[in-house]
Amino acid sequence: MTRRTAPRAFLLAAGELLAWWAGLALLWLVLITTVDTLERIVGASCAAAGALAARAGRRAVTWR
Amino acid sequence: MNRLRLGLLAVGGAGLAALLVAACLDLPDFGGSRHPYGDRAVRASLARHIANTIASVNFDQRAYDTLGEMSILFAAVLGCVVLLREARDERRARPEPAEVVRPVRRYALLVLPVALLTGLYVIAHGQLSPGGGFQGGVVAATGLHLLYLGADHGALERVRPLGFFETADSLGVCAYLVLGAAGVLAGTAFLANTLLPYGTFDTLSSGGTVPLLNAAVGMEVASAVVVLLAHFLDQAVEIEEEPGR
Amino acid sequence: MHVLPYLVAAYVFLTGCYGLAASRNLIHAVGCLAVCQCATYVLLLAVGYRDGATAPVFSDVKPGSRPVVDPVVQALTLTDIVVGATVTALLLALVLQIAKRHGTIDPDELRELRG
Amino acid sequence: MNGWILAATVELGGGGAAALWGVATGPPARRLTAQNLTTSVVCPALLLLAQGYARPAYVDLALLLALLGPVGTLVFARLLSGEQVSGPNVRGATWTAAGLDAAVVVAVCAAVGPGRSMVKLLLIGTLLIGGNIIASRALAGGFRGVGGG
Amino acid sequence: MSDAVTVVALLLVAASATAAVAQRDPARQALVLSFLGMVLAVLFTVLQAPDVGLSQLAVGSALTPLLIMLSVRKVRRRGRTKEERT
Repeated sequence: MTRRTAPRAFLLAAGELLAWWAGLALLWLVLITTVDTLERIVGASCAAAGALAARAGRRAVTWR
Repeated sequence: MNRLRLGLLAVGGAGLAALLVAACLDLPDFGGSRHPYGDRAVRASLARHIANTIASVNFDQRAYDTLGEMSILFAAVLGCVVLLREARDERRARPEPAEVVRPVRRYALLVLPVALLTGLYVIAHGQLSPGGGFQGGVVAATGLHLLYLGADHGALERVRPLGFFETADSLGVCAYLVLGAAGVLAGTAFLANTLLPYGTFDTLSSGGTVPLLNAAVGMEVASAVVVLLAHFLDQAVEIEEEPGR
Repeated sequence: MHVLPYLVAAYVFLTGCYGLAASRNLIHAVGCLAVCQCATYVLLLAVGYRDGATAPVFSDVKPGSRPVVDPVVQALTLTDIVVGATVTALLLALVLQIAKRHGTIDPDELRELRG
Repeated sequence: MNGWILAATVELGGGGAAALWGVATGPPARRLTAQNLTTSVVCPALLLLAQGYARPAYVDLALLLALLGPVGTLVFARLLSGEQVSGPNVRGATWTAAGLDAAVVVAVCAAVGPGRSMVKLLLIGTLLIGGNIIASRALAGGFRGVGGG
Repeated sequence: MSDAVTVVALLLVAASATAAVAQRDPARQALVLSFLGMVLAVLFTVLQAPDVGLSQLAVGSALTPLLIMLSVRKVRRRGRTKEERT
C-alpha cells in the first residue's frame, strides 16, 4: 500500500464498517419492543461487534 | 450370541414398558391445573421485576443449579479438547482452498453478522422475552461457522483467534463465580439476588444480577461452542495420521 | 388425551434404548442416545402443562391476565438440553478416539478385539 | 382453538408428514431436499402458532429457525458433498415452499398491521425464502468445487 | 378440539424418533435427527415453552448435525487413508 492510497483505503474501510453498523443497529431497533437509553447503548455496541465481524469475515474470504 | 442379546433386550424392554405405562397412568392428568411450585416461582419472579420467569428460575431461584450446568459444559469442553488434541503420531495437512459458488458465499457473508446480532439480542433480552445466555450463545457461535460453510476452514481460522475464545470461556465461568461470591461479600448468601436494585419491570436493567449472570453464561456458552467446534473441525479437516506407521 | 404425552415419552425412550442396544456403529449409538434424551424433555414439559394456559413470559402479556404453565419444569428441561448437547459432544470425541486407537467403531468388532 | 392454530395444525400434519417421509426414505439427494423443505414447513407453522396464541414473543422462534435452518442444510450439503449424486430437479418443490412461506408471512402481516413487528415478520420471511433458495442452490452442486476441506 | 395441534406434534415426534433409530447410516440418521429437533421445537411451542423451544432449535437444527457429520467425515477419512496405504 503506497502512501497516497492509504487514506482512500482507510475511508473505504470506515465506510464499510459504518454501513454495516447502521444496518445492524436498525435491525436491533426492529427486534426490540421498548426503546430506552440503555437499550440504545447495548444495541449500538452489539451492532459494532457485528460490523467488525462482517468486515473480518469478508476480508478472510477474499484474502486469496 | 446376537439372538440371545436381542431376546434379553426384548424381555427387559417389555418389563420396562409395562412399568412405564403403569407409571404414566398414575401421573397427574396432562393439562391439570395444580402446579404449586410453578405458581410460587411466578410470584417470586414478579416480586423481583423479572418478566421471563424461566430466566428467574434459572439465574435467581435456582442459580446454583445453573452453576453446576455451566461447570458440566466447561468440563465437557475441556474433555473434548484433551481427547481431540493433535497426538504425537499425527500431522497436519492443509486442505486446498475450497471453491464455493458465489451465491452461497455471499449468503454466508451477509447472514454471518445478522446471526451474530440475533444471538446477542437473544442473550441481552434473556430476562425479558424468551431466550437467554445459552440459546443466544449457541446462535452466535453457529453464525460464526457460516464462514466455514460459505468458504473454507482457512477463512474461519483467520477470524477465530482460538486463544481468545479459550480465555473468554474461562472468563465467563469466573464472572459467574465472582458475581455469586459478591453476594457473600455483601453479607447475604452465595448467588443471592440482593446486590443490585431490581429496576423497572420489563426493561433491560430489571432483575438485579440476573442480566449479568445471563451475559456471563452467554459468553461462556458462545466461546465453549466455538472451541468445541474448532477441535472437531481440526480433526475432520486437517489432522491425519502420520503415513508409514 | 390425559396420558398420551406421557405414553409418547415412554415410547420414544424405549425406541431409543432399542436403537442403543441394536446399534452396529458407535456414532449411530450416540444419535440414539440423543433420541432417548428427547423423551425426558417431552415428559418434563408434559408434566408442567396446564390447559388453556400460556408461557410465563410477561414481556407481551400483563401478569395475571392469563393462566400460565409451570416454569420450574421448563427451567429443568433447559438444563437438560444443555447437558444433553455436551454429552453428545463428549461421546463423539470418545468415539473418534476409539476409531483412532482400534480402527473400528463397530461395538461387536471392538469386543472381539479385546477378547 | 382459532383459525390460526387450525391452519398450523393442517400445515404441520400435511407438510410435516410429507417431509418426514422424504427425509427418512429414498436416495440421499431426495433426503437432503426434504430436509431443506422441513424448514419452510416448520417456520410458517411457528409464525401461525405465535399469531394463534396472541404472543408476539413467540416470533423469536421463527426468526431463529429462519436463520439456522438453512445453515443446517448447508452443513449437510457441504459434508455430504462426496457421496451426493447430482441434485435432482427440485425447482418446483423449492418454489412451492417459497410460495407457501410468502403466503403465510403476508397473512400474518395483514393480521398484525403496520409497525415494528410487521418489519420483523418481513425480515423473517426474507431470511426464510432467501435461505431456502440458497440452500437448494447449494444442494444442486454448490459445493462441487470443495475437495477434502 | 384445541388439543389437535398437540396430538399432531406428539405423533410427529414419535414417528421421527422411530425413523431416527431405524436409520443404520449415521449421516442419514443425522438428517432425521435435525428433523426431530425442529418438530420438538414445535411441540415445545405448543406446550407453551418458547425458551425450551429456542434452545432445542439452536442445538438441534445446526449444532448437533454439524458435530455428527464432522465425526462421520473424520471416521470415513481415516478409513480411506488406511485403504490407500494397504
